[in-house]
Amino acid sequence: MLMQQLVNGVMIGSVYALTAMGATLIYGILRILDIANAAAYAIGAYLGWYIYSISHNLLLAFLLSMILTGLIGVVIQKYIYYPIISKPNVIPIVPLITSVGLFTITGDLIRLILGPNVKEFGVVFKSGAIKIGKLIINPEWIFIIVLTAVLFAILWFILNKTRLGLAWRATAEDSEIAKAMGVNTNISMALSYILGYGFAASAGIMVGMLYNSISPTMGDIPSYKMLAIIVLGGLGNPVGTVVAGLIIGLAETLVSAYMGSILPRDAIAFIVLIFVLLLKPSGLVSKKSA
Amino acid sequence: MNKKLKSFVSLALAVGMTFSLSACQSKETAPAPATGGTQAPAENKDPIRIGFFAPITGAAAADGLSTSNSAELAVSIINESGGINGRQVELVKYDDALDTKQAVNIAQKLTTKDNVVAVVSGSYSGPTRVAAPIFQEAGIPMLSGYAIHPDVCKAGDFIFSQSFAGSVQGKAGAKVAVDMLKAKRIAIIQVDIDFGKQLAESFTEYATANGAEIVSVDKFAMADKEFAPVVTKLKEEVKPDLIYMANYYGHGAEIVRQAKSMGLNVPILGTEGIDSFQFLEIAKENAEGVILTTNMNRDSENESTQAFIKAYKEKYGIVPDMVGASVYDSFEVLFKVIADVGTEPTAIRDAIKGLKNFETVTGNLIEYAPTREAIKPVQVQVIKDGDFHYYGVVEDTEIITPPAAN
Amino acid sequence: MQEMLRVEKLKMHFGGLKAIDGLDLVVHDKETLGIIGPNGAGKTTLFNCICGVYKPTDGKIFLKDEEVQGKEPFEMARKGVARTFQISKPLRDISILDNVVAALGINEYTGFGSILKKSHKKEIVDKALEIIERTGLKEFKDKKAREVSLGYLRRLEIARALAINPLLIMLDEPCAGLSNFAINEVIDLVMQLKSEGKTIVLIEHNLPISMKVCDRLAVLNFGQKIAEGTPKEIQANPQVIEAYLGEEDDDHVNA
Amino acid sequence: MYFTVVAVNVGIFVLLALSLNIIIGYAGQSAMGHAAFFGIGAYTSALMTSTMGISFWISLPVALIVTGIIGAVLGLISIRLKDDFLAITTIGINFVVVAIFQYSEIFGASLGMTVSKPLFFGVKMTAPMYLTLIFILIVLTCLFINKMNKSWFGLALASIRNDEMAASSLGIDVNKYKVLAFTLGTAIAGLTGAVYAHFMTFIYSSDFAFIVSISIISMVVVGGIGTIKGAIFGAVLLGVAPELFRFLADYRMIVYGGLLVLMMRFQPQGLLGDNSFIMRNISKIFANIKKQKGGGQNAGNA
Repeated sequence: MLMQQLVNGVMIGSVYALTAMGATLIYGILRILDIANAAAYAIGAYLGWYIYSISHNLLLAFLLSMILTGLIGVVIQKYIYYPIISKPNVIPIVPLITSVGLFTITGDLIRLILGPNVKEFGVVFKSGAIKIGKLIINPEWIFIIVLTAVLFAILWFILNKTRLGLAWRATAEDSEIAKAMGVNTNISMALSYILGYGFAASAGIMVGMLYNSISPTMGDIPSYKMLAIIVLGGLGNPVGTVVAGLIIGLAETLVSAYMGSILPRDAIAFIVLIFVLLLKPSGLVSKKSA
Repeated sequence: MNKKLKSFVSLALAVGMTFSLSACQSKETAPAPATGGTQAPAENKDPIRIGFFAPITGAAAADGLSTSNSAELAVSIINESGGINGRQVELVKYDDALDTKQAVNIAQKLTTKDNVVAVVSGSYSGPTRVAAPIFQEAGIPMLSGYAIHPDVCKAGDFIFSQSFAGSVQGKAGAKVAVDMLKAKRIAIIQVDIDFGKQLAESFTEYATANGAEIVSVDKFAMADKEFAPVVTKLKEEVKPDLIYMANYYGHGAEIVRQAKSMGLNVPILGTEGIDSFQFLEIAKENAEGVILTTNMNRDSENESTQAFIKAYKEKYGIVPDMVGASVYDSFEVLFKVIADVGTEPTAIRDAIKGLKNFETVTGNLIEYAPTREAIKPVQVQVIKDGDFHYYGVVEDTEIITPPAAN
Repeated sequence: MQEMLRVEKLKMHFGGLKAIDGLDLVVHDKETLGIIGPNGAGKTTLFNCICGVYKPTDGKIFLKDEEVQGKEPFEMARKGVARTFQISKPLRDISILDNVVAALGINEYTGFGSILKKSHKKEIVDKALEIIERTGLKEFKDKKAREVSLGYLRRLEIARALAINPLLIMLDEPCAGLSNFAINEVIDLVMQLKSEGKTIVLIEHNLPISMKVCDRLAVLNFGQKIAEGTPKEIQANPQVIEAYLGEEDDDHVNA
Repeated sequence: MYFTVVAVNVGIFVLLALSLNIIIGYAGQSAMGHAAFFGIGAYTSALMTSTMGISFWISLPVALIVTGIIGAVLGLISIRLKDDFLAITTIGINFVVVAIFQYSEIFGASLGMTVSKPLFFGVKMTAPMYLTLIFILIVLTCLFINKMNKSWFGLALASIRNDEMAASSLGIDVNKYKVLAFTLGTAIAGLTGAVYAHFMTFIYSSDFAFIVSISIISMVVVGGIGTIKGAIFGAVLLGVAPELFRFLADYRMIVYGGLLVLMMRFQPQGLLGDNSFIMRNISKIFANIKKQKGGGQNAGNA
């Protein structure tokens, strides 16, 4: 049973890592705790569902939904976040409240347009569960782990091996200096939102497929659990986010499997977080080792 | 100087707020009659106002929509048929957003400003529970559609529950498990809110008293979606011969899906919480064979049941679920008693208390128990060919009568 | 001459970086000691150790014979060590007057009890106004700190330092980033303090200024003291010229 | 009666906003889990009155003190975390506290707690009495905060908010004052919780969830952080908004969210903050009045 539970934990952890990846990127570059990233997750899931239902092409659903959601991200970044964070003397809570407002609007907009009911996602893997000895692995899980790995690799490559990554890191350090260095910070920020919201969209689709359901409130839990994960991971560090996602996924699974229902799952994530922060106030993986 | 001004302004604001509000209040309450339409002459043609609140926005919006659909449907049907004794019915509908603070405001508005003669709650236990004492104090009857918190009806003799008590359904479920399905080792998975807790407790009580063993209890939060760890544990360690799910359709669908993919092939018994087309839609073929206790028999010969399902489908394009049916029931009860005794709230209350063997869309409402919870047979349904079908019914008096107030 | 401050074998290491490595230093009562040295020599780190911001890795610090290393910054302030910051740290969203009043409250910050004590009593405000007058901030007294220019913020820092009625004033590059005019004004202010018999430690990058203001100079490099003496002696010291003045020239070339 | 009840609800938010303002507005610490302390006060007093049978009036100060102590302890724990780390940790505290309410039988666990209506000289407390009580508490809190602002304590918080290093160079024990600010803010929230529990007569763990903390923070920021009038104005505005927007029915939450975004986009300093649109106009009007008055006097002299 332990092996199966570890597999379960890794799978849940990958979902968390995937979900938090977009928000991590945005935090890493713009220092915004963007709860609205969970709105992108819901929008992405709905767009993916819609595109899939008319085209029956999963790849197209993923790509188109990621691009469209990313573009929504750019618009939000350009017309809402950027003007806010570029004002002098703005306290950090202001963008956070803005993101809460955006999140509220999105959830309700989806509800008004498509109704509050849960919708079936409708992608079913024909292969059924894969059995390795006593281990049972669902095809969706493999898909999720692969997708997480691929997106993580893309992100790592961009951050460390491309000019764009350099521009992002410069923007993260100091956008004024980055500008002086000839970095086009506008484009750099826009791209970070395309990727950040695009990642969230892919996570939304993935989770929609995993549970075969999407609903207007599907972003509620990711909205705060994401925060726990990116902070646990050291704020804005993709490696840390993956590690943190896995830790929380495993902790939740093992606690519910071996200790019974001592605490609700949400609390477990935050207890892990508080515990780690007390030992290591800058998160699991601090910025330097990125 | 500046600081003085600041404190002055703030104080003025606070004072202003209170005074403007209390001023409004005196204006409002003075001319309004104590309760609406009570002393009205027999020829009164004013509409009869019935209050209704549900979580139309927020986390429970799906149930809010379902119940609010039912409420509108009930009112439009009665009005099309000429209203009650020639008077039209007007629905005063509010959204509580699943927030107790808003529910208190709404209850206060319904009782003091809207002049409703009775109220139906289409909301969860929290909002219904805080609203109940306000209606009790105002002397306006409230029927709670499906909120089964034991304290709702304890608010007083104006408060009724249209659903059977949680303990009734839990016991009925246990009877199904032990008698019909011959289960000996039962695992419980429960959502950790009043609904899950009450059902699981009474289920356990009855099942253990009748020879079955509860081999595990797993609780999870309302918003949880991930059941792989629990299903793995049940399959590899606990090995039950039946799973009792005291939870809602989202959870239920994921549990049956996981059970199927992990190869955990034991009977699964659900509750009214999974009585929704949404359960069928998400769980698909994995839902086949799941049995549940609920209030509406889809295969009923009862004319009004079939008529309700048909009318609901025609108007909204979806099939009604358990919460919708319960709220529809509540309105039917109100229409019936108002037609019999008029709109005086105390008379309405007495008439509800005296109601016996009233045919509703969820079957025969035998009567209201002294605890003012509805006594009616518990329907047992099975999911076959992607729909709910008749499996059995629990009618034993000792099971469906809620225990006296404790 | 009496000793005001004595630093003994002070070490401050950050991981592998030895910011200060076995430093001895004495500040006498009523003298003005200049600390000079190239960037990264450990000047500001020394200040931070003395003021309690850093806990030294090793070594001792005495303030008038009392061992004070490892004390908290607020304790050092209450013991009479006032400092200014290289990057000035005004209390931005309150007025210049309130900034100075806040410093005058040094012995009033006792905890919950301080809720009951009014801060802007007449004698306090008068005292603050007197300090503001002395530091040439009178016309800005009601302006918020974020609204005044850097030159005045430096004066504000000195004003706050004075307000805590210090035994020792530690000024960390009070002239950095200022125009020549503003520099002269700040120098005048320091000279005035000096003439009143205050004990001052001054970090100043600009050699002519240190030479003019200080009684003695200590030269740091790589966390160690490489020379100490009167400005004249220092000017003639070949080691200093190599380590410090030479580098300064390089800077100019590079720029 | 409806307005009285709405006013009590709004008043509760006013107290919460005022108390949170001590921590985030005056001391500048991003505490995001205020609802947890609101809940601790509510459950503490509910436990006292409804389980132990102690008078409501005794439970009020006890809730204040107990919550303050818990606030101080949690403040001590999280003191070394800064900014976003502190923010998320306090969010975490909120979740954990709600989980404790949800899982402890002593707090009614998932059934919540039924709270008995308190008596005031033998009479059951009515909504107008609650309104009076809340009003008195608001006035006392305002007077207290006003007193605090004029004291060394207030100056210490202002210093910490602006620059912790500068504050400590002025002899201020930064950590101690941060914990004290936490203690004060959470204690008042606890007191508010005690009133809330008895007014609602039923409390449940999710009444104190993170989303409630977010509403309180929004109130403080929308009104104008760090001012008494801002906290009151924000709480009144956002507190009545759900009722005010009822006519919008289904669009209510969208409008609410939209207002939040627009306000943050165009008035991030809050509606009554420094140099906000409203305050600029108010000060203009005041300036005009002054001028006119001055002019009038001159005319009189002439």
